Amino acid sequence: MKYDNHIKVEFTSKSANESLARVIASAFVSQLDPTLEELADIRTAVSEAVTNAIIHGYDGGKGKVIMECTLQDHTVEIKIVDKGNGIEDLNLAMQPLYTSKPELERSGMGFTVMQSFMDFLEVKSELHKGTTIIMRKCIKNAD
Amino acid sequence: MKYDNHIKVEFTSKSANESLARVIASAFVSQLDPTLEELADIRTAVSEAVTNAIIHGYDGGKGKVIMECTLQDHTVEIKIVDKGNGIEDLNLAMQPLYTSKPELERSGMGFTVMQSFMDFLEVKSELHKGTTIIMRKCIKNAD
Amino acid sequence: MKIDFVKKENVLSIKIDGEIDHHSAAEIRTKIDAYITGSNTKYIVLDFKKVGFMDSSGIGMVMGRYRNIKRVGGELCIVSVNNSIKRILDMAGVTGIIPVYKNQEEFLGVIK
Amino acid sequence: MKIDFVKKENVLSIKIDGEIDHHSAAEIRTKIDAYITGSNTKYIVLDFKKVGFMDSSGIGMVMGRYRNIKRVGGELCIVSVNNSIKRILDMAGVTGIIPVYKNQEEFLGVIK
Ligand SMILES: Nc1ncnc2c1ncn2[C@@H]1O[C@H](COP(=O)(O)OP(=O)(O)O)[C@@H](O)[C@H]1O
Ligand SMILES: Nc1ncnc2c1ncn2[C@@H]1O[C@H](COP(=O)(O)OP(=O)(O)O)[C@@H](O)[C@H]1O
Repeated sequence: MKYDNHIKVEFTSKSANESLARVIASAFVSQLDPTLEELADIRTAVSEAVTNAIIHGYDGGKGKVIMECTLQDHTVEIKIVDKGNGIEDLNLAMQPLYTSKPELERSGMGFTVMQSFMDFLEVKSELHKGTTIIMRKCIKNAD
Repeated sequence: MKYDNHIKVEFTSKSANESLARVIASAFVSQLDPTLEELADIRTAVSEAVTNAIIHGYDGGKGKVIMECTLQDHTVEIKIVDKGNGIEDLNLAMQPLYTSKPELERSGMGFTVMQSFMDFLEVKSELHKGTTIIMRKCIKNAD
Repeated sequence: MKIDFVKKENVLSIKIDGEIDHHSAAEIRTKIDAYITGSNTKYIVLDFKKVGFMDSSGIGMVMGRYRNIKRVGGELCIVSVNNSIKRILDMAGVTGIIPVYKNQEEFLGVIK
Repeated sequence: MKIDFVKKENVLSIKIDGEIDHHSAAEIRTKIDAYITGSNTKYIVLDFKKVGFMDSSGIGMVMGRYRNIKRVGGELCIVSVNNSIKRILDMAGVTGIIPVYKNQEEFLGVIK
């Protein structure tokens, strides 16, 4: 079945909304009848990206996080945007176990999780302007 | 507890998104620890307003529906907007059992349900411009 | 959304499992009408035991099936509705027209 | 999110019930650290049986508790993790450092 759908969500940067973002992405993707594992992968990747926007993008302070989900045929694309701090050195940031906030008990595994749970990951970032994460995953079940 | 939160959702006008809108409103309001009945009331009112945007606002065709949820203290405000047909005679439209689409087995009870399940309902509409529904409900549990 | 049809003689029990909104009502309507066409159904029992949610789109779906079966001299009733759905049916005056029974057994006792 | 503490002699079982993300990890960390401070806890068993979701925020929470108890000569292990959480722990190398047991019983058998 050809199936197109799109949702754009803008929410307050507060940690209680991490679970909200997971619920929304999960309900959106469910339309494609994913496996439980595919759904868990997507929920986890979304959680990583939204958490990063809140704690790194806005340092836990005020701001807006935007999540856009697009279904096209068998693929879901999820874009997560903040207009916060941005990332100075993307290569360093994306290294497994690198974190700029060890004092918050961050593990530095967020990008690694996104990368291995999704089929595609693109990170665009500009210092003091913000960060955009684009992830895609093909839902095999969908037909 | 003083608790402020806000989410704005924009989605494709298609009937599969009626349940998505309910899930989102419900997850958002859950942060206030509502009773099951309050939650059911809100889910139903959201379902009515979103369905109307899809079938009356856009006649089942293409368009964007916007849902905004705001929590402030103990009250949730939900705004549902379409940029579709608009309503010519609002008094008539809001009468119980009036429907302009009996051929689709509509019951004409949508506005009546919104009114009786929420504490506040405001409808703004302009012909050929679209319709905005604003509903509020006080969550008694919240503290 | 799932629908189970159980037919015994001229009594058709329809068990709806899922949420009834405008999206699913269309599917439910189509499936029920297709099942009944050409069958000897006289009594329709709409079983709401597994319906966790219904908005006003459900009213139209129920009343539409009621009108169709009445037209051919049949009857329709509703069983096992929860409180929040009952409220919507009451509000629209449906429960003044269509009989509501606690469950299948109560209904079968009545038609016997 | 709910946390249950069960202490038997110097073994503290911590049953987490809910989702572990950055939001809840903060609360879990605070509660665990408060419970342990001043107690004679030697072994910590983190029971993940009722954890349906965990993202990388959970790694930091687990490793933080591991480091604290090691510092005072204690031990920490994890029991009853599901596959998807196990994958995240593996990815970060946590399972190379912290022992993972199938369930409470298996762990108790080992320390006996
Ligand atoms: N949205 C963002 N805005 C600013 N910096 C970010 C953002 N996302 C990630 N970073 C930077 O990249 C680093 C690595 O991110 P990640 O792999 O998710 O690990 P962690 O969140 O555990 O620190 C972060 O510590 C932070 O410095
Ligand atoms: N968003 C909307 N855009 C255009 N017309 C609307 C909209 N919402 C409601 N209406 C009009 O108001 C009427 C009554 O709405 P409602 O009480 O929800 O009943 P129903 O949806 O069953 O027709 C509709 O039949 C329609 O003509």
